[in-house]
Amino acid sequence: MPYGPHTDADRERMLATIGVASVDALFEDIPAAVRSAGIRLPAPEPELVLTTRLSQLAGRNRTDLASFLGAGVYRHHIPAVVDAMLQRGEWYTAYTPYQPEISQGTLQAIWEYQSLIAGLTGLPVVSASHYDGATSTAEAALMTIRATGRTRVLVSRAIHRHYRDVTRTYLASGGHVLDELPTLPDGTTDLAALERALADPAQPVAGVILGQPNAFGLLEPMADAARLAHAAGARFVAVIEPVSLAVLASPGEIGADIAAGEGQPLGIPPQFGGPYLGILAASDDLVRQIPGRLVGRTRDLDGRRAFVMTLRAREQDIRRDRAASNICTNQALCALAATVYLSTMGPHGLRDVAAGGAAAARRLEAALAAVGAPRIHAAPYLNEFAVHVADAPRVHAALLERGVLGGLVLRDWYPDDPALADALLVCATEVTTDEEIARFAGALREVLA
Amino acid sequence: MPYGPHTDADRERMLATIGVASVDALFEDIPAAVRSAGIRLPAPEPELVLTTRLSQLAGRNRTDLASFLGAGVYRHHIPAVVDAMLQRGEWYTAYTPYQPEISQGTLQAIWEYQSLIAGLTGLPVVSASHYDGATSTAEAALMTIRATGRTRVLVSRAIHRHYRDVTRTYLASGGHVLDELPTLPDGTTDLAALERALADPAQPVAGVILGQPNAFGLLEPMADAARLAHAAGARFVAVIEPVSLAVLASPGEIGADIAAGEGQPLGIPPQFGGPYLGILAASDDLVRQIPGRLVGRTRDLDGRRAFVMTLRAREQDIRRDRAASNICTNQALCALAATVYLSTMGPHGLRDVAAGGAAAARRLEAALAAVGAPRIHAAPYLNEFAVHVADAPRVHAALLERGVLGGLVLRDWYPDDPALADALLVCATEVTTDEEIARFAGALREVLA
Amino acid sequence: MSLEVEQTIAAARVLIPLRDRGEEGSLGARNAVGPVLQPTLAETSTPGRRTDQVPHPPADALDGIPAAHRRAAPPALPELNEPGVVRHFVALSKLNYSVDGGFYPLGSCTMKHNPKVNEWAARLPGFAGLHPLAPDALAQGTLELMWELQGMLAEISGMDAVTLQPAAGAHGELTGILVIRAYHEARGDHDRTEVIVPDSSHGTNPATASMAGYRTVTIPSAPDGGVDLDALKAALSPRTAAVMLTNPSTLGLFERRIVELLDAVHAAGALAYMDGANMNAILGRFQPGAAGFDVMHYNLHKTFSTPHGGGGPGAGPVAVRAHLAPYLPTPLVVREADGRFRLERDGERPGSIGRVRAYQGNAGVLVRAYTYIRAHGGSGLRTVSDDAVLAANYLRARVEGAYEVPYPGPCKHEFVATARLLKEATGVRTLDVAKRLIDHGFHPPTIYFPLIVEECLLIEPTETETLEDLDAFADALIEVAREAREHPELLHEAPVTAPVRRLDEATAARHPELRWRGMTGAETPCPQ
Amino acid sequence: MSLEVEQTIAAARVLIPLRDRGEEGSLGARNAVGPVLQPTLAETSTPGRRTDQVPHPPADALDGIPAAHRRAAPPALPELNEPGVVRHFVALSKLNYSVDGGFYPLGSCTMKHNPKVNEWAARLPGFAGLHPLAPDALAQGTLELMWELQGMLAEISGMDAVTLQPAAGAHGELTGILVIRAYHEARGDHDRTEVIVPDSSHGTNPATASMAGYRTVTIPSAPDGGVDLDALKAALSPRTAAVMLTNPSTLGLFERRIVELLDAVHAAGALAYMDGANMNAILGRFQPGAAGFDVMHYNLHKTFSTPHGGGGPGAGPVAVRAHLAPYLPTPLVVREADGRFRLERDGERPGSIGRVRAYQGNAGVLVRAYTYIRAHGGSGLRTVSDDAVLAANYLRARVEGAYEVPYPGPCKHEFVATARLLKEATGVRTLDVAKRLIDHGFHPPTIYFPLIVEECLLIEPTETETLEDLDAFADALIEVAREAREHPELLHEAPVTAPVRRLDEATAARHPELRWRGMTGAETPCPQ
Ligand SMILES: Cc1ncc(COP(=O)(O)O)c(C=O)c1O
Ligand SMILES: Cc1ncc(COP(=O)(O)O)c(C=O)c1O
Repeated sequence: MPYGPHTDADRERMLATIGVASVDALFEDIPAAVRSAGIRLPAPEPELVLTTRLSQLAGRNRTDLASFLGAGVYRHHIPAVVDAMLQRGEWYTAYTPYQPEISQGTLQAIWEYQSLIAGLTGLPVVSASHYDGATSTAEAALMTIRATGRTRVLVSRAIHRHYRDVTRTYLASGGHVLDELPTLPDGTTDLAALERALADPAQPVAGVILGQPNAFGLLEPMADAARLAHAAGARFVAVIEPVSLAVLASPGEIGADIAAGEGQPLGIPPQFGGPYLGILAASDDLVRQIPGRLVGRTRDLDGRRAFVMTLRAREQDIRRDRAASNICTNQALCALAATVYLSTMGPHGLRDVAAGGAAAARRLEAALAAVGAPRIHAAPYLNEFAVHVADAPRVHAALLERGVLGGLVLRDWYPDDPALADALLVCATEVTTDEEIARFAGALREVLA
Repeated sequence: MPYGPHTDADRERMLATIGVASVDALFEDIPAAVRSAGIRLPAPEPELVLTTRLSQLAGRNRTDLASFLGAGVYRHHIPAVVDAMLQRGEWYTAYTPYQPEISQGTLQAIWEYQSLIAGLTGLPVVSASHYDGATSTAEAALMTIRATGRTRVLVSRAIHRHYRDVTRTYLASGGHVLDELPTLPDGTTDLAALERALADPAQPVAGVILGQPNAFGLLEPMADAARLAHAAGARFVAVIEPVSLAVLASPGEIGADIAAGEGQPLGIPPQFGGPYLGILAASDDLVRQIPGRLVGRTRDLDGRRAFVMTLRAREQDIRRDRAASNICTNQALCALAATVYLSTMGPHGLRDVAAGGAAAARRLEAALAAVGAPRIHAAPYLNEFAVHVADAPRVHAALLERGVLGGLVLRDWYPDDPALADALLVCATEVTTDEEIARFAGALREVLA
Repeated sequence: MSLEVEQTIAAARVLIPLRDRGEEGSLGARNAVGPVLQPTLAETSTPGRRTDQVPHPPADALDGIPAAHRRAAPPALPELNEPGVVRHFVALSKLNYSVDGGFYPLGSCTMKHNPKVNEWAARLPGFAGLHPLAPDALAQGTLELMWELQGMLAEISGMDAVTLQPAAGAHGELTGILVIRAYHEARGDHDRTEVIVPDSSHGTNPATASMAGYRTVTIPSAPDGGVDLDALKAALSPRTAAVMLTNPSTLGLFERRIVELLDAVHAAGALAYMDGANMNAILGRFQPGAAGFDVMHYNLHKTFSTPHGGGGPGAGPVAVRAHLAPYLPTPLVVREADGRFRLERDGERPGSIGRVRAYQGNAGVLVRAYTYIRAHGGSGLRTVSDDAVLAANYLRARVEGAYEVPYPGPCKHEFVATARLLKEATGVRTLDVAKRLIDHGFHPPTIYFPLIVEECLLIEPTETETLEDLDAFADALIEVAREAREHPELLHEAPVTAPVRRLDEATAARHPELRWRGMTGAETPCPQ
Repeated sequence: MSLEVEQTIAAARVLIPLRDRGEEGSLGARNAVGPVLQPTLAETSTPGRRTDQVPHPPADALDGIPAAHRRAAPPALPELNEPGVVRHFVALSKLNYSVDGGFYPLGSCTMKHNPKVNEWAARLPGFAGLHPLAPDALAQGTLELMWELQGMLAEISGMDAVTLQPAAGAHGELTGILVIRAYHEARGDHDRTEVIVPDSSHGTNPATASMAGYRTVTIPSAPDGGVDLDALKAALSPRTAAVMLTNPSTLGLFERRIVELLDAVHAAGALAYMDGANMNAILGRFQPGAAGFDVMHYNLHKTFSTPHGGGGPGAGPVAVRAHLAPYLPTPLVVREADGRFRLERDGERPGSIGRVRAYQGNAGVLVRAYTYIRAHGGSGLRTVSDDAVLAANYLRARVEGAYEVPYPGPCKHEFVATARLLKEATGVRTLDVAKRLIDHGFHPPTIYFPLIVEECLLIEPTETETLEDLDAFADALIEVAREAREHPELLHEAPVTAPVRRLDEATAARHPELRWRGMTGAETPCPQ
């Protein structure tokens, strides 16, 4: 037993106190017919063997390419202080703060997280975290349904493919409808189509979901979309990328009711898909609709300021089948990472990250255009954009061989959109170097030649 | 300023309180003639730039070879728990425990270290740590001089080259004499020569220093040597390798007065030379001769058990020019690493490490002998030994090209010993794999062909 | 320590309140090494403080962004330098109880030791740095690990296929129930609109059923704590899509009539879902798939020691028998004939319920669980459960006199005790017992859960606590019962040694203060 | 908090002593999240407990070792499993004050913030995994870093050559003095047997001189805290090998007559050694080499933020002017014409004093210092000193009324205050003031050092403390002076809020208990 403390003597003493002869006796409540004789797994490994195995597995991944892949998950500088704080056992080996008297660390940290995300999004009610950006988007859609009593949600096609898929999965199970809004040739959502969809009296719309930046990295006319949604009695959901909020108009400013998004860029490594951080924020009037934990400020018997989980009647352990969501375990440690990250960067540091990415992306755009891969869309972008290359999948594969991960082949996400049949979605961030951009451009010139 | 908190406003407030107009005014005590205009260093780097630079530098080191190099520093499995504990700021950002009321963590940890090293060495008085094995050996030599009032120390030539050099440096400065003892053809120290040296009435000997295992990995007749030393009124110093003490007779058992040695194998990475851990342990009668900090157990005013630095009158801050040593800062954090390591391994785990290394070394011996590199010495060894290969420096270089670090070219340490002109000192530990041994043997066969 | 000394201490403390920029005097006392309440980040912020992390971009970096898209003022984030950040989060961490700090017998949560090698493994740059959309060729290490983990979790459950996607237990439940729905739909069985859930089930079970669009039918427990089989049979109907069973139950009891129960469920055409959050009790002793369950989820953050992180993240893989495999979410990890690994491609398994999250799972958590399973092997995992059950039964035997233990033994990994009689005798409630345990140095057990047992404590010791700690906890629990009789005020006042005393939760809920309101934007413009 | 509540707390605590296997009842009170005294490892040990780390070797692994060389019984080491290890060391850590936890104004120690990126850097596998005898070709990364660091430290000091070998300040001193000895010897100047040291110097200075075989000649300080130049001149003679000067001194004062002083030293044929442990005061403001010092050492664990580690490790590089370079210990790092880096080879610099330690230095510490210097650049380092000096003068101005500040300003990075008058007035000593500061939440300053100032406090705030923290500390110091007058018993009793109260140091020294005596060998034989 690698971690258990019990010696045979310990076990004997326990059995004697219990008054049974063997551990087997404690399993006699399992009917003999279904008792297992044991499981067939590889032999136990002492730590030395295990660490060798894991180093080898990790070494089989290739993370040394010049990467321009974003598509919802972004390479960023993570200050060393973030992991230094997270590695304290007081954080990661604690449970949900059900006993507030001995959990003020976690409780205040969540409250700080709520405050920081409120500061970023301009929306006052922030949940303690959701699984990821896709599920928080789906939960946002469900919120609009609960808030309006309507069952149809509109989502822009220029939203991350997975977010649309997951929202569809979540909505379909409750019998709700998710309709997609087309995009214009400039890559932004077709607001005329939105207006038409909202106008259908037979199918009143609960919520409208647009991304900022959208899935092509482009800036959407969010305020206009929000106005249209509100005029039709629908709620407006902004799917955001949190670093961009250092410089872009906040969901609060553009009039969104809800902001959802992926918090991974805030100090969390890519790690092949998670754990990440589902951000969910809403306006005050939705405080009882928001799913997930909320921490509030209060005082103790002696008047000391303290924090506690609150408005718990929305949650599954109290409300059971009438809960706002079934969420229980969330992504608290990732929220902590984001909290440490944001307090380290501050408003100006975060702006440097966003602006640094924008500057690098402009250099990337110029370099790719110069070798024959022009930008596809006309709308303004922040740090991610699509370029045209003939036979994109082949080009992408050929770039890999040259040590360049040339973004996302957009055909994979939009198989039926001819405008995107030969497009690569590429991104740059503050960590993208000029040398990497030159490598990309050089490799692309070769491949396209 | 990367880490300073002061804004210009803060500085203004401080200057106003002090009552000076500028920071420059605070430096007017430096005569103008010798005031510096500033220093020419590279520009400050934000953390992103810095981490990139450091990753590149670290990447320029090559640590991926199959390595059989030991010679005083050994590759071992370091349990993950060791660094997990060390990374707590409470340990590494604390100072020397001068205020015991708020330093019981460090104090008890040092006391535990003293207890564990006492358990390993069989010697009851253990200093809180020295710089490394070489300096603790030198301090041991000085202890024998202080304890006996004599000034001549004998050291076996089969001691780590650097340890002899450092001991010579330390002794020479005080005008003391260090003489070397020759070795026999079997690789162990010549005890007859020792007996002769001890018998010289003109030059009474303060201390005798032998290594176990010695610099060739061989086992010395320690008990006999200790008996000879004591018979001549000299003190006996055993230079030990701590992992080996899981299975080898302890310094206490063989009758040593002092044990010195390098604690690096106890959970400390090689890191190109340090920080390491100088172990120094002694018998009870030497308690006032031992240099460095000592922690003792006591009670507080309320009778709680507590720990405190003690017998401080030996130390430089109290005793000034009559101190036992000038040591102040030591290697406390490395001692903590050793303490966590030893409590994780326990007596049986440590034995597995020692025995695992011995087993691997025997396989290595057989594999090398089979390709024409037989062992040189006849004495028994634990996990390190010398093999004969013609033109050792060339062979060593050729092995490097084949991804094998074939130990130490002994000619570098013993340039004037013809018996060692064509010898490689190679070691194996519990982390040495059969695949690595096969790689070494295969490469050697090629090189020798 | 004498009482006088303690009074001196008290007096001394009263003299040294903590100074807090924001709300003067409200943070309690100063202390050099103990836990101290902290001002918030906002209160700690000073305009102009920072530690440079990234280069300043050129001044024209944002010229391409039209003004209409720009935010009016920098976001309301605090300004600190690194030392300020470190002090804040180190100080906050000291206010937390944790497994690294002590025994954490929180029932239903399996607060076992979190091995340090797991943390090391998850941080290996090859694992941590891998983009989730990286082409398969770049991801062979993680894919192999995931593929192996799918297989190991299938073996442990006795099931045939596993998805690693769900991010937590509840997420796994939703996934499993959607798979069940897809199964019925695919068979043209459209009228199944109900999910049956025992009243002892975890709250996520009924919440999941609702979320998936089902009506929840709750059935009572039998006096022995098991499912009331007659009630179950009565509730089963052609409308039943599934029965969700937590097994061992939240009472810590294995469902003894499991064979009969599964037969009844299947006879009704429904599927049997096992909430496997409590697998720590039965590893190598019971394989749900082999026994007849159709689908189950794991809580890797319980059974397989991935840390709870103060509330998450976790991972909730779902295992199914072969007939449900077509419906699992996409993508699974598959192994090619040539030994290479890849993610399923879009549309490759057309029956799939689709995605339940972005990308393919909380891979960082999966690395930890894989490491844990590999460290144990099959024999080790069985010992885990043996020791967990042994510890629970031992504690149960030790506290049985002092508290009522309503269900007959043996229990599995946890057991329910109740302070009902104590309350009748002394007015002391379970809440008071729990708070007083804090003064005795322990994290309290789960309380008032499951809801069906009055004044209950759900106690789960796990297999990684020493006999000394089990005894110390049992002693404390017994001592608290004695205190309840002799000094009930101690329990009403408790905790008195924690950083804060009991909280005003009512005001918190009535006037929610969910964020710092003082900051509206950074106080200084961003330097160009 | 009312006094009654505190008394309830006190009463409650008295009821819950910690149970300790070894020495019943002697560890104080239990507490769930605060610091709690711990049993020792030996007391925690249970025969048979372990967490497997390495494979069990074959049974015949040790057959080659003759019985005479084997130990009789397994060593007396404790047996714990990993959770036991974690709990022990986490709990112990909570008993420590640290820079990560708070203000640490320990004079002469420069307890500044330890940047987290330094820790990250030192742990990079390429750095941490490198064998110290690896051929140069395998070590180019660390060699380049060391070579650059040699250059940067030469520039900062205004010297010409640097050795990175010494493991600490005192080790650097020994190295520097041996270099001086070698210089005199090489010139045939054999009669220099004395080293002159001011009475305000750090204890390592005279101890070093002795260790190097010199006689120490102590000279007094002038009333202004500087060296008494007349006394120095009187002490200088043809027997003087060197003058060791801590500058700024341990009083926090820059040696104003430095030019005259250096002239006098050199005129006597002696060399001038600067103890550079206090360089944090003068970076970019004073370059000792340019000013005429011949040799100096750095304390990287002070000036360049490598952490103190509870007492070490550190690094004490030595910088010298060109005439001393031939004598530096070997090996230095050199750069070849082709840009490659290597260690000096044996005998390459025949005048070298030889080795002062094994291998080439505490490279792990050097990585951290390099990272720190690179983060700051030249301008940043100058700001470090500016802010450190500013903070010290600010604190000095703030506490000047409450305590006597014996030397006129400005001070450099630290200053001396004394409680002499307070003692006369109230009987309260500096020790009591220090202990009472603990109750106010602070680590005390260095006390009773330097030895030449009665009842002194040596206060060094460093540049990384916020103005709020400086103020809080000043307030506390002033408040303690007030308490000394109004409630002297509070100071005599202090600390009362620390994990332990004042210790019986006399008994500790009279009957040294330096180790656990209960264990004589492992209690179980090693399994084969
Ligand atoms: C029995 C049971 N089922 C389901 C869950 C839900 O798991 P999670 O919190 O991971 O969503 C839990 C955990 O709280 C549980 O104890
Ligand atoms: C002025 C001065 N010189 C020398 C030293 C000795 O340095 P170290 O402790 O690194 O040996 C110190 C540190 O304590 C010091 O403050």
